[in-house]
Amino acid sequence: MLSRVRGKWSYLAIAALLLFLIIIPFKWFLGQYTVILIFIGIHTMVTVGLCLLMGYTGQISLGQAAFYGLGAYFSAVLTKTHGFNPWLAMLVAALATGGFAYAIGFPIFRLRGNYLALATLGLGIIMAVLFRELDQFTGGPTGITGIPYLSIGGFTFDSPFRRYFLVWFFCLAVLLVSQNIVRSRTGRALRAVHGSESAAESVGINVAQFKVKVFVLSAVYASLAGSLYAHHITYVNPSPFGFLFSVMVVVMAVVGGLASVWGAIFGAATVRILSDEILLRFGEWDVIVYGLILVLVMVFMPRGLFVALKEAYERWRLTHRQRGAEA
Amino acid sequence: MSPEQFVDNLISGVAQGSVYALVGLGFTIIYTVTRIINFAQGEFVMLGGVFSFLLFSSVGLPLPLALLLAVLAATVVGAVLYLLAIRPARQASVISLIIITIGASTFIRGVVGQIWGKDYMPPLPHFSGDNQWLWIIGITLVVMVALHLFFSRTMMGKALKACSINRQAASLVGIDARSMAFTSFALAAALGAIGGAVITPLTAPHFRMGLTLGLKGFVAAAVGDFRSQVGTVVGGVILGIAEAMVVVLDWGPFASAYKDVIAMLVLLLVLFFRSSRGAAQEAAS
Amino acid sequence: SESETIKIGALFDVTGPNSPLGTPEKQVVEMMETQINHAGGINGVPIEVIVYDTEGKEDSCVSLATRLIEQDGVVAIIGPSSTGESLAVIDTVDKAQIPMVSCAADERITIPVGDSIWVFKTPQTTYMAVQEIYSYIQDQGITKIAIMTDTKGFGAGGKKDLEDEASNYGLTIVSNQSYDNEETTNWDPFISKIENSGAEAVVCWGTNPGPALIAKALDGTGIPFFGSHGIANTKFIEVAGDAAEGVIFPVGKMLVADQLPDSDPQKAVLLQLKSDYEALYGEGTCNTFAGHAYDALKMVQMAVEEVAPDKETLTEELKDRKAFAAKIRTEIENIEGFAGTGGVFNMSPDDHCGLSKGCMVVVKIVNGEWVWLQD
Amino acid sequence: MLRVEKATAAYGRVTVLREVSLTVNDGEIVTLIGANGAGKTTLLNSIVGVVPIKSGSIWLDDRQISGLQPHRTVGLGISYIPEGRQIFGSMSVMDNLTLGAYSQCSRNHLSTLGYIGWFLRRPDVRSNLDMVFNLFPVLRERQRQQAGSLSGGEQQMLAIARALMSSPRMLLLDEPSLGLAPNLVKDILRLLARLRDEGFTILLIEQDAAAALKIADRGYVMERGRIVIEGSSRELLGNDEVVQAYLGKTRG
Amino acid sequence: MSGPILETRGVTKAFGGLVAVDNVDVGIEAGRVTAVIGPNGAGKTTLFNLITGVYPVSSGEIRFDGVPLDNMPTHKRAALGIARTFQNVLLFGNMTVLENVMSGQHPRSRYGFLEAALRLPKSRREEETITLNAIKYLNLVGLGLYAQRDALSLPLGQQKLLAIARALATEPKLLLLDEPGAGLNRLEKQELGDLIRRIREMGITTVLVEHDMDLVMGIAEWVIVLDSGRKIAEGTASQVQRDKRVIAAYLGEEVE
Ligand SMILES: Nc1ncnc2c1ncn2[C@@H]1O[C@H](COP(=O)(O)OP(=O)(O)OP(=O)(O)O)[C@@H](O)[C@H]1O
Ligand SMILES: Nc1ncnc2c1ncn2[C@@H]1O[C@H](COP(=O)(O)OP(=O)(O)OP(=O)(O)O)[C@@H](O)[C@H]1O
Ligand SMILES: [Mg+2]
Ligand SMILES: [Mg+2]
Repeated sequence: MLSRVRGKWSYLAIAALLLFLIIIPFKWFLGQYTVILIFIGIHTMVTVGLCLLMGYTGQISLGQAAFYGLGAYFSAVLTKTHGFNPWLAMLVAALATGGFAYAIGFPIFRLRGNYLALATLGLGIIMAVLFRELDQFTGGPTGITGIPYLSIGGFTFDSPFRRYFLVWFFCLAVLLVSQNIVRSRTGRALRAVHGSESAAESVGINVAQFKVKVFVLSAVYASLAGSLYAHHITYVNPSPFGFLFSVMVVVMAVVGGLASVWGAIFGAATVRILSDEILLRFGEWDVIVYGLILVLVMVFMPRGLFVALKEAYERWRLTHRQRGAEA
Repeated sequence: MSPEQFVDNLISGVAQGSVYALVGLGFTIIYTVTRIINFAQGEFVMLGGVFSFLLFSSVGLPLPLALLLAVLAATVVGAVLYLLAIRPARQASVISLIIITIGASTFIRGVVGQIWGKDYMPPLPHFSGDNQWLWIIGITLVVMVALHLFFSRTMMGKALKACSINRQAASLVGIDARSMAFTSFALAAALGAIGGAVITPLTAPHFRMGLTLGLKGFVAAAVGDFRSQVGTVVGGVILGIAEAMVVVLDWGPFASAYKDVIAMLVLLLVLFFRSSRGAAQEAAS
Repeated sequence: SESETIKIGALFDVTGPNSPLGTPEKQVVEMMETQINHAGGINGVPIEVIVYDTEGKEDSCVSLATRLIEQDGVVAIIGPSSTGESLAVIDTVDKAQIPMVSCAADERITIPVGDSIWVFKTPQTTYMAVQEIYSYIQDQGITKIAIMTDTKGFGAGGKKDLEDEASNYGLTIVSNQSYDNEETTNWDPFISKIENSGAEAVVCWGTNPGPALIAKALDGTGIPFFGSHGIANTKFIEVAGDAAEGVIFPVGKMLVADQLPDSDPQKAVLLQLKSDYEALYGEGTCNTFAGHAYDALKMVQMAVEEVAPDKETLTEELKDRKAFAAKIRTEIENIEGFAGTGGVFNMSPDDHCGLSKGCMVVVKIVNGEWVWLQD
Repeated sequence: MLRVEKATAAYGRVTVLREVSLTVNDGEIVTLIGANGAGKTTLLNSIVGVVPIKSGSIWLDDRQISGLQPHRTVGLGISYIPEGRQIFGSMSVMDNLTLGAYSQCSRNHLSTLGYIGWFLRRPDVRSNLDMVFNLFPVLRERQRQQAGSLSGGEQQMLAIARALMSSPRMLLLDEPSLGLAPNLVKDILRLLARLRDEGFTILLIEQDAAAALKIADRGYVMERGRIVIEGSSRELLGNDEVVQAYLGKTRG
Repeated sequence: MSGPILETRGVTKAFGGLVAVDNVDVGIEAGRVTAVIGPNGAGKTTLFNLITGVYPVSSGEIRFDGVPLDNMPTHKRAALGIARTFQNVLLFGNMTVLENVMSGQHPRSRYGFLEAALRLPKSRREEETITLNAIKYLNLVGLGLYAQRDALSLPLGQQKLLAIARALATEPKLLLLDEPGAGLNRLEKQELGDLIRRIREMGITTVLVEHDMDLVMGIAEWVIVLDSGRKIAEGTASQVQRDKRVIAAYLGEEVE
């Protein structure tokens, strides 16, 4: 019963969020923020994957940028150099990146100890160098320009307004799929793995396989996000896909809250809006203020914004109801 | 290449690796006591380097004194970081604390850039003659031995270790886990700063220098699974040697631009080897 | 009221990896903003330069560019500081039809112009510098060189041109290495490689601190060090110390402004900028990067003056920002004979950089000063 | 010696201790009996400061100790052997014992930096060590062994020995016999009686209420966070309610 | 009685120099409650770990339902029908009581990633069955009321019951219980005994490790005694209790 009430509540919230998202890019509403929101959508997709991965393997991945970059570069190279249809390129990118994650996932998850951090960090470093050095494919440090836009039939996503809907369609799809997975048998198995690996094994869960599965899923999400990035900016170069991006994704995941896939939106939005809107006021002090805010958020909302907001709402509802009862 | 040159490069690789190891040991110490992977570790390195330069060149202190004060100052920053950012976050999980260290590192880096400028500073003079590498290796050895003695022969060392094994049990034998965490941050800052100070004659101190040195230290510490001091030193030194050798060989795929790729691959191989050997031992025993 | 200022956007990497470039760029435009407004603005209308810090991130750069265009309503953008960021925002300014004058060097920003007619750039293109230094090296009778290039954009561009041009100057590259500027501290392996290669000279392409540290490490081997215009600042001399002595590199004329003959059209501009800038930010701080941003803003200013020669037209133009921006673009494209800090610019529909050979000189560091090596 | 007055404690919104009062006098064994989840462990946790109390007070002699952190209460002479032993598994037996004496050393922080060998030669530490080795000769043999590889019973001995190293006046034990073989349970209970005779004060939680009451002087019965019955061991053993709920039928 | 469901032959496990399980032959009769007792460190838990595949055997063979288990991983053994509880309970702390039991149904459900991601009808149907079954097992151990509580907020005794429910939810043929009675008081142990009898009536073979002799005497039809890794005795409870070696090694003399 409890869950049904909670379910209704969340459907309402989702409907409100959807409506809000739909009207944002219109000039009369928040049109000027369209581009920031496109990036928020793209980053959310990467972050959701990491939320699942960190939430369920209990380890940090410091290499999401590699998968993000693979998606972007696959899309760029296949469309620009080999003339693929962008949608096909995106699919190939996702499959190839997923396959790659699968291939490296098995050895990584066989390592004992906290090696996911190192292995993914190594992966990130290696991929960053390859993006830069394989210049016959990737265009080297200056990258690839003139990547085509995505289009459906005759409709081309050639303005931020249009791309906004494209990106958020993907983003919400990813969120929904993740939510479904979390609530399913698979999600339960993952949480079991997180709770206790030996106990999970004892109830018939193939721990290694499930870890690899989330790892692959997170890679596919990142790859899709990367493809969207490439078709959005129409240019790729190595520097957005470096270590600092991987760290930023970790920050987004934790600031939003690992407890729920919806935390990813909050995390991505917070970090993005901070750096592209709020901190502009601080001029050269922006990074200092950013650091400070990060510390304060984590000190006062250690479980992330999503949980903090939810708790605040519940507290508010409780006092509200009490007051109602008193009256 | 002459054998002599080979040895020279080996030495420089080992020394470079020693610096990574020093930085990595800082990660290890904080991790063992608190389970936090301290992303601000690189900033301690940077503070060690930048303060050494400022105290020596701008303030005009004699070199040894400048180095000593720089390390002390960084240690204080480490302690303050713990008191102001980590300690108040009582409810926070380890991952949230890690994010706090990321925030703190951005903050420290930004402040240094703002106060002392964002451009590169000149390297310090070599500690003596033209053999800074030997100084680095020597200082690292001394630090490592001291650290080993500290952990195996003093009550505080044992108490730090106890906190890492079981925090609650530690508090039940009278160990103040928070003061141990404080100590670990101060100690880690000191180690990082020593790394920064000894490398400063060979590089240009700079507000962003902690990013890469911190990363290398992280890699070294990760080889030791953030627990083992020996593993960390081994990891750091292998990394240093691998980097130097890739450049020296400069052949085919081992071209200098791929330095990081090769170094990472070597380390991952070491890791897989270590891990599978560990698993084999476990299975055999 | 709002339309009473001319808004110009600027995107510089002030706190990211290119902050040594972005900082002087930001400072120079702030200085010019004050100067221009002090003198009554452009035709009586004050200008407002809105500077955003991109932190060197391509994605931030794109959303900040959009912000400049959509929210702040700028008529032109100067910057970004780096090649990657510049290439990343091209699509945005092109679609929005706002002219942009980049401060990054890579030739791909403006070649081919067909990619976007809205994009210009001020720095000299890398191959001009390569040609200058190669012809000097050739004159010294050197035939075998080692090249050391930064792995990032500037160095990688240099590497390509160095490799391509070498044979034209009778040079053989006997050692070809790349290094990571931000992380390399152990230079010994690079140096021993060079020593073993039999190179007679090292040509190093990168920005601080790599070249300075390499020069330092080379000190004592007796192999001469040639640099790029990436080391055209006092920082190089400070960091390299004694090893800076005798270093030779190609550069715009800024560093040797006082040594130029009075007949040089750039001399006055250079001296003026130098004295203004250093009065504000300190002795020896003015460098070529400040110059790139200076040229960019100056071109926008000239174009605005051309479009609207008096206050009334200007007020009128400001009412239709889109059209105004388009006219500014056309006027930038028409700039001819503009003696800036980087050279004499002659823009045209096929050339959005507008510089030609001769805008660079070769200088040598003697007693910590730059000395122009006149042929 | 120990006085708990109307202590209340909660985990989040769930109140677990409700105005619990209890006293332990010098030199006696007091046992705490109660069903699963009655709050026994929580009470001990509150006494040492692991779980802070919300109201009420806790006194050691004339000093209020509620609100102190665990490491401070240990310094005042209380030693706690928690549920599940909590030894330092990857350290040697000797290291575990040494750390047991940490509070003897940490009064002056700098002294914790001294060579550990000197510390172990201090007369008071020496005599404590001799005492625990005499109590548990097997530990003397296993000094160098990793604590985690000891058998369950030996680990329990180590936990008790470690607690004794701090020269405590009072011991709090939470189910020391959990998971031990029957013969070892008997040994441990015998040991506690002996310690009491040597002057220690003991507060004991034990599921095997009958066995615990056999060695205890007094006992308390807890139910759902409250003390419902208290009295001497004899009284409790004779109390029908207690017999029915906690002692059950005794087998011959 | 239908013969042994589980058989070990010469099973040995050594950790370095220490032989934790030494050449043990046991046969577990189907449908019976068997107890394994022995001093601390005798190798009881290790024996369970070998049966469930947590450790590979150093030598010897284990057969389940006539099939040799060899190097089969734990999760496959669970799917075959071997379930267990742990000495240190090991619940999934990040889940509710009900979800803990639901995850026990893992090997008895099929739907996969894709069906879950898109919430296809198959996934919903199976989820329903899983939930109903989980509630059934919760009621069986008497925790139905606590379904929505966080698993770790239960007191130890109930946590142990929950662990049993979770193991039952895998619908095993063989259930291994490691010290289910530890930490329970006498009354609770009696209830536990009743529960084990009910499980037996469901046709599930149960093996338990237990130090409480009263509990063992009450429910075990067969008792196996280990000491230092070796089997030193086996028989009915009363036979074993009179065995001199068992008394010396394990039970100790009565103190009065
Ligand atoms: N960390 C916790 N969070 C929430 N509730 C808890 C927690 N620990 C214990 N509880 C609850 O507090 C109550 C008292 O638990 P406590 O462990 O003190 O009981 P106990 O008498 O020691 O029981 P046992 O015999 O099982 O050891 C129980 O209802 C338990 O569910
Ligand atoms: N992973 C391991 N590595 C080394 N030794 C081990 C390991 N696991 C168990 N042992 C040792 O094997 C022996 C048997 O342990 P086991 O846990 O099987 O005992 P047990 O009979 O279950 O005892 P208890 O009743 O105390 O639970 C012990 O001496 C123990 O120290
Ligand atoms: Mg308890
Ligand atoms: Mg056991």
